[in-house]
Amino acid sequence: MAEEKKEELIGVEFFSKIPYNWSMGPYVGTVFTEMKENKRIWGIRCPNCKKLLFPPEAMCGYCFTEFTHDNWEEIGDEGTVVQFTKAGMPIFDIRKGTFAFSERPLANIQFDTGPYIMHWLEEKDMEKLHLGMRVKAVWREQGRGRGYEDIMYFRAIEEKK
Amino acid sequence: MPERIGIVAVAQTKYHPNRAEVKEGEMAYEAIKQVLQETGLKYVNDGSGIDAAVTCSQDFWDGRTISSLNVASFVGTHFRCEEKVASDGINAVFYAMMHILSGEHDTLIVTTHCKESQTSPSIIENHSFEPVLMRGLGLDFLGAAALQANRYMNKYKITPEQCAKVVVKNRGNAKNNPYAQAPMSLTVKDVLNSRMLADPIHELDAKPVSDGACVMIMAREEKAKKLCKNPVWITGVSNCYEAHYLGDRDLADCKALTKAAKQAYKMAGINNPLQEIDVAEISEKYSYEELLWLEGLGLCERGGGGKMIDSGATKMDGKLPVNPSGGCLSGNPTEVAGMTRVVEAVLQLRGEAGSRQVPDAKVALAHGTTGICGQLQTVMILSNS
Amino acid sequence: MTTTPMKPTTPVIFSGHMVYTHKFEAGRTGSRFLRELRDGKKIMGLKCPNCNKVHVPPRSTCKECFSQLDKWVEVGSEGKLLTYTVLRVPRDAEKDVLKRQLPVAYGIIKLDGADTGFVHMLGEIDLDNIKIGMRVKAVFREDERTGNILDINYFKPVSKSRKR
Amino acid sequence: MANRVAIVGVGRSTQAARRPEVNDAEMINEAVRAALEDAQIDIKKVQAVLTNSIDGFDNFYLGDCLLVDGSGAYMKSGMKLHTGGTVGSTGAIAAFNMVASGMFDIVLTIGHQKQERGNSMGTLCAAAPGEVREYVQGAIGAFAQAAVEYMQNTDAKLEHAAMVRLKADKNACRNPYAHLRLGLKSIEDVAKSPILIWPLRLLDFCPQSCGAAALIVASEKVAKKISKKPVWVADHETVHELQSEVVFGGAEEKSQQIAARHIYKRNGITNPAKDIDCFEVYEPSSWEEMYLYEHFFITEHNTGWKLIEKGMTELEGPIPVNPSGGVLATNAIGATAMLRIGEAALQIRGDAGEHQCTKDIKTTLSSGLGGTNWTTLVLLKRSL
Repeated sequence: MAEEKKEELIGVEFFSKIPYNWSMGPYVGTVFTEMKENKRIWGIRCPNCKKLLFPPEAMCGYCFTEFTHDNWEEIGDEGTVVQFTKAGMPIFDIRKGTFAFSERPLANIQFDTGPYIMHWLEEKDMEKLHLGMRVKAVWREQGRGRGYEDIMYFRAIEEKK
Repeated sequence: MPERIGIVAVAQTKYHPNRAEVKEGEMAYEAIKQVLQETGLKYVNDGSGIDAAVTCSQDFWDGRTISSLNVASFVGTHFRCEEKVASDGINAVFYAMMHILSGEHDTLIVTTHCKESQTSPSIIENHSFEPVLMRGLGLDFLGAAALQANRYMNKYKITPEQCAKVVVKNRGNAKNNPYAQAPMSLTVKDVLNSRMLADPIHELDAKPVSDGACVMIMAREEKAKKLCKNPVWITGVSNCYEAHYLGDRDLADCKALTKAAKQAYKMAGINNPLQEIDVAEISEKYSYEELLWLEGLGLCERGGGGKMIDSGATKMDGKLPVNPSGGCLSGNPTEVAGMTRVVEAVLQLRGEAGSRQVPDAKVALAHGTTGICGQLQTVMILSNS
Repeated sequence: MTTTPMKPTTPVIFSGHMVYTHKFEAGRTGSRFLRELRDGKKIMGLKCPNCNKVHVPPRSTCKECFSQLDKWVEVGSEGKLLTYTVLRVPRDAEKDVLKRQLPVAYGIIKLDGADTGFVHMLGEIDLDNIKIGMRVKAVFREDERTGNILDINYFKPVSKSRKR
Repeated sequence: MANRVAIVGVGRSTQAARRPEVNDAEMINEAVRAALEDAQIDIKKVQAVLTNSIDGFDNFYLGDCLLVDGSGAYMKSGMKLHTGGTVGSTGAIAAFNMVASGMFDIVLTIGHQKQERGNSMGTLCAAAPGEVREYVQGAIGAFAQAAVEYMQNTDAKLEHAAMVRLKADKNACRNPYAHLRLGLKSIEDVAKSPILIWPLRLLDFCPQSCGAAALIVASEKVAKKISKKPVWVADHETVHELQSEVVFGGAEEKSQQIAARHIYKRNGITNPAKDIDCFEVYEPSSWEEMYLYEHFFITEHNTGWKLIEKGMTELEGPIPVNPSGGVLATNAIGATAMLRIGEAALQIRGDAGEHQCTKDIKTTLSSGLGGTNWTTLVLLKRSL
């Protein structure tokens, strides 16, 4: 009925901000410490199925063997861009509860040694980017022990000859 | 029920106020590793090992949208089956039992984990209240439990001393439990002198913030007998929802627990629970709850919770030892509390409860609650014969 | 280089937040209840035609007999206190959501004419001798009511003089 | 399965971008009442109620306890199941298991979600661990990557994705419970939709809806007593997967193929296109539907696009896929995977109304997708 239409419907708003202190544990903790102190990226080579896992866990989820501290292997910080996207619209950032334009393109980068990492690209102009371009991590001067955030972005480097 | 489901291996981590040195998955793996070593089972698809996994965790506690991803690698989910129950851990055991009985798989690993210390329990608990009509009041489980405590204690004249006796008993029992988080030698006066959180609940009347995980392996009867020499059988189980709005319930009563207990007893063939049950592990997040849940479970008459604790019947040498493990009051995380009760019941029935062992226990009761003032009640009867 | 990486000496903690702004729709039933609080300072309930119970706060399904409720009833803004508690220590939920000066008293009130309890705050009350069964009365906010459960500020004791 | 299980009631609430006239409990109640009406039983006969959804979108902790009034679970057994996008099908499979176990005769299972409330993108990104969340922008990037790969491996063009979207909209316009009913006439209409991330257009991606679905599952003896047209649950399969960088597409076999092989082998299905009459698949993007044609072995590798080009999967076609309009038209994520099962059951009973397939449907396969490329499959039959 017409009366129905103008019935005022009410919504109750809540701003919910839940704090978390996630522990990185011994394995990812080691990776974060190394990134902060020595600007190096490590992964774990599963002794059984030979997968190079990054970020590492206490156990290989593919063949269920447990890792020890001598399975570490350096990953290096160079790789090729497998896929990149520049979100045209603002993205909701659940860490802050706000919408924000990502000023840099986000790339899925495969390290030369095999594992992948999602991170920012330095180059903002999409035309200058192409699939398969080679990139290298640009490290923050003083690492803050927050892992991937200790890398500012990945910068294009010349192709391998 | 023609076929029975057996629990063949159990393990739990030492409950701790702040496991800051491990990730959630690695904490769960501490317990998972023990059951894998004990049974020698592997995650294989040929039916000779663990066929699938049932996990139990909450996205709010882990701070991650699909929180079973935290244990995915440790329970062998790659190209295999896994289902997550998002209620208290005891409900994951209940579901895993039905999963096996349905014939889909024969052997399951069932895990639960929760790190309360990494976040704010009060804010998360506030998210369980109906948003339009209750959430704005800023209540959490403590406030709601205090409303229930006052109502229950007022109606049946339960005294704060009687509630304090529960804490003295359970925290004392915890001294015999190497996994317990906070064993304490207390007197009633100590409890009543501890800081008042919300009338009538003192600090020691409430369960502490806790991190931990527990795990078990369950299998069909014929396979369970092959996997271990003393499997523990689940002979009766049921659960039931109460109303959500606190105003809809008589908080001095627990109808849902009474109904769940009746159904579980009927299934297990128990006519007189107080006589036939040798040991009980009850989820008491607050001291008054042990008394109220005893009434709901039919282990004493309505309003007789106070007299029951006074009589000492629930002490280790009493008629029906309750919470030899120290219960939730000596430290269990929210999600894990219910499954810890089942794990402790299994240890009692296998005679592996060490210095907290109830001599020749044959039938045990495990109980778990989910939600505000124990809205979802789960009762499980286990036996070793 | 196969030098082994440095193990963390102290636990590596990555702290962060999950932040949401959510708008929960009260629906037609809930909105009517909130509008009546805001505009008429009235507390409404829904009566179940089948089991004659008046649900306050109102919900559109009777959980006992699952019939749909649409018979609105106004209930009194006075009632009997079924139970209460006084929050003495700061709790994050209270701090974030309610933001009131501690200690805060909560109560469940059986309003005259209602068959279910109504969960709300207590105010203008001697926190140390709140008695179950005492009569209390709703005190509405006078300044800005926005159609929210907090349009009722709190329930205060009804003075002894007016015997019923 | 130990005991036979049948679906005796299917309930759906209307779906829309926003449902401000109902709160969560009332929205669920719509689906529950529809299911009870469909099964011709009273709520008192239901012995257990499963209330399933994703906590992040609801912003409810212990949503099943909160919604007891609407779900009818008061003073009944039940719990909450919770896996990613597959939550609706996991909830249904849990109900099948509870009945097959012999412990329950009638179980009501509900999948619901109100996505009007918060920002779904944030909750989807929160599936990544906390320390990585800055570098995650939802699943859309992964779908775009898979689409690019598909075009490289096959002769599929943007037009083929548009054909998939056109089919979805044609079917959705015949489904009063669908959310997006746009009345698209041609591929050009689809081409007008803006590119989100090349080659994905806005229309190529599933919407965010509010809605609920409910199924009533009964044991054999109860089903035969109360239902004239019980739909039998022949089999179900759940396959999860660890996060891989190439989330969708990619060369080697993933959970979709593995789940399909398992369920086909157990049920003697050698030629899915012939043995299964109708598919209700969970396709978050138009390109994913073409992949699923291949991953569920309806057609050979790299030829999914030919099926849509020849109109084989239309509602009137020989291999109807998503006669309900699918996920491209309706996506209340908690209910979506359960709707695939409910819609398939209605097709078998011939009760799908306007969007009933022309051919006679005796066997259906419903799929669920979620988590890090997890797959659930449910095989339904008119008679076992």
